[in-house]
Amino acid sequence: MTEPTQTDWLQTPAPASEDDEVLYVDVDGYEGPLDLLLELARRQKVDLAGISVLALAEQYLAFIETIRDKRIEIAADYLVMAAWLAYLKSRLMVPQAPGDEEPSGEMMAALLQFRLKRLEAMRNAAAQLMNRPRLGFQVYARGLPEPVTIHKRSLWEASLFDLLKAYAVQRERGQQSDYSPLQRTVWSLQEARDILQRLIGESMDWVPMDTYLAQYLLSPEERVTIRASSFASSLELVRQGQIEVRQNLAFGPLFMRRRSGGSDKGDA
Amino acid sequence: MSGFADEEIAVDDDDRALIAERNLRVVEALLFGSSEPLASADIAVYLGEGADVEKLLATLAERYAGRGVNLVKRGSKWAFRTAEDLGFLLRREETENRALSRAALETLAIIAYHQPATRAEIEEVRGVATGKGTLDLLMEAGWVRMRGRRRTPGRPVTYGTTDAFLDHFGLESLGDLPGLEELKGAGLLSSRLPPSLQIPLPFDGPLREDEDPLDPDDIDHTDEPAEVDELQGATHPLDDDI
Amino acid sequence: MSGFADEEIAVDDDDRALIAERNLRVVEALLFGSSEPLASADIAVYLGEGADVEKLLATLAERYAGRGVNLVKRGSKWAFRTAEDLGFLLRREETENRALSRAALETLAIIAYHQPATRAEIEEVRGVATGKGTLDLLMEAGWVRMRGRRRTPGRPVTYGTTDAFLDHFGLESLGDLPGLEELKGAGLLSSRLPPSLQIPLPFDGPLREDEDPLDPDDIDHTDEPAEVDELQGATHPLDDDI
Repeated sequence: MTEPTQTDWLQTPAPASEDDEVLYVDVDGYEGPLDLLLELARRQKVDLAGISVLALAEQYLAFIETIRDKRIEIAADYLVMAAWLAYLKSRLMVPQAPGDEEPSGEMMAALLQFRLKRLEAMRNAAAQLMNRPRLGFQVYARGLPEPVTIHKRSLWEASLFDLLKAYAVQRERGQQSDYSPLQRTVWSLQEARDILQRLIGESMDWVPMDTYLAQYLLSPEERVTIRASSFASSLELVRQGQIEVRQNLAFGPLFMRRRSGGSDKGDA
Repeated sequence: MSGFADEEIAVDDDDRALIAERNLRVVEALLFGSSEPLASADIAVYLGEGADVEKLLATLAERYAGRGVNLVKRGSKWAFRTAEDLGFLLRREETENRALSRAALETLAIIAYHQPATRAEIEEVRGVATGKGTLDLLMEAGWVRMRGRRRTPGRPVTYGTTDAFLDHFGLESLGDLPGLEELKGAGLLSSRLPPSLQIPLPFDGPLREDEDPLDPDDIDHTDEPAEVDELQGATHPLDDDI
Repeated sequence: MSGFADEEIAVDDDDRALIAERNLRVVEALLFGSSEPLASADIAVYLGEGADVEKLLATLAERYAGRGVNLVKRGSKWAFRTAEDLGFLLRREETENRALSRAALETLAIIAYHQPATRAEIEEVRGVATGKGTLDLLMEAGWVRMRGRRRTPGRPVTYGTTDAFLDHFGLESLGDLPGLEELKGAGLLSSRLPPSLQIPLPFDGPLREDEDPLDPDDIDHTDEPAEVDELQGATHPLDDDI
């Protein structure tokens, strides 16, 4: 009999019905079937130890029957309890046969009594607890507590590197107003071509390219881009048959002149 | 101030008395200033290392005995509270705006007297299913906490009461629960049948052998995880101290 | 209990003492539990008609004098308060490590290299206005102090670094701050800077010829005068040693 009783409730047949006159109670007012049983037991006006479990079971079953007759919806656990009580009743009325493995009716009755007593005890305990001088009702804590206030003190962190970097960055920033970055001139191919066409003009003499470009080549920064763009453009002009280009030796000066007679191709 | 006995420096009785009196004032101020009970460890940090906090607390409690305000022990913590016998005078008009339902009340009593208790055990006593809301409400009130998980199939959560429960109902420990001895004598604290030999007593100490700690994500199931956590954390070191 | 004097019933001294003691307990509990200071009229309603509330309050205040908690009168109302000398119990300092903001770091760096530096000089290098808050923060951190006032129109305050500054950044003296070439060598300064760029020799010694001492009420302009004062005091004797 060490297993909890709930499983037992499920193993029993349908309940028998019986009439009783005290059943005007509303099932909604109860905290479950055990609570209802406790209420019914109290109506026997005897100590729980002296109640007639058989009478109690009959009252309960009658109550449930009335509820069902009225077609009131009833929670399943009330029906489970009814089934268990019906079984209990049958066990109580039929003497235990030898070799019967099932719990005896007396054992089941004792179990029910125990559960009712325990529930009643807990209910009384709850009432006693609530009747104690409770905090905030009869007993008070300090009404004006003086809580500990926490002052957060910041411990600042910075490394020497951070400091030096911050300084250096600012000093450099201060100098940047005097500094103008170099604007590198880049001759586009179109630009170089226009200039070459203009400089060579109608000249039919071989003239070195650098001579044509002399005035532009004065600034050393731009020399490379001017030469490169001009040379590339000159090749295009040669392809179009506008000029002729000649070089006498490797890395020697590049001579250019107007090609006579229009669009025939010249040799490089 | 600390360890003067070890160092065998002669500290005369006057000095000792002065130090003790100063420490008493500190303990008094700390407890008087707080609305929540304080553990002796909370107090110790404000005193010299050699201070015997428990003794100071006992001395202070003695001084306040019979006064309008008493120093009371609630679980492992201490607090100043108005004297119980003045309750009828101080009772405030404002009635309980949040009366506990009968279900919540019964559930609280069952947890208090049967702890550690699982939900199935609570339901077994009440003979009816316990809504999740009822337990949540009790945990929200700060009276009930999840303790751990029972080492049985399904690993059900075990519930117990908190120090705030003791504080609210004016109990020094679970041993002060009303009618505890009678209930124990009648075998009504058993979750089993009366013939069972062992009659358990309610227990709100550290986890028992048949309890596992809560799973990390159990905490998330409650509305106030921090509190549950804190309450649990707070119980352990103190139990060791006693 | 009420009006016993009027009724001319012989009440012996023991009874009077008992009643007074009981009333004291009630007053004590009321004041303890109240969420606001109470006037004697508030208290009187809880006592018998013949009770002398002012006298009870005076008695109670006397009993609590010298304790960790005192009964104090604020205006016409009474309340328990933590004894003033134990006020430190109610304040707890927690330190929090925080990184210095860029503005603060830059200002500190300029003060370090250019000290003694006025706020206008700092702003000139930074190119932006320096908030009062930044300087306050650096002074609160204990790294910057007010040195004196420059003998120029407007007598601006000169700022310098403290020993705590040297300590924090691991410098033995300001001379350990890397100079121009070292900064370049460390890659912190570009090597393309014009030769006109110079780094001044910082100076944190006693007041220079162009500095006056601070005015007496300069100290009050800071949030924590005591600290600034202390730092200043601490610097001078060391300067003499060097």
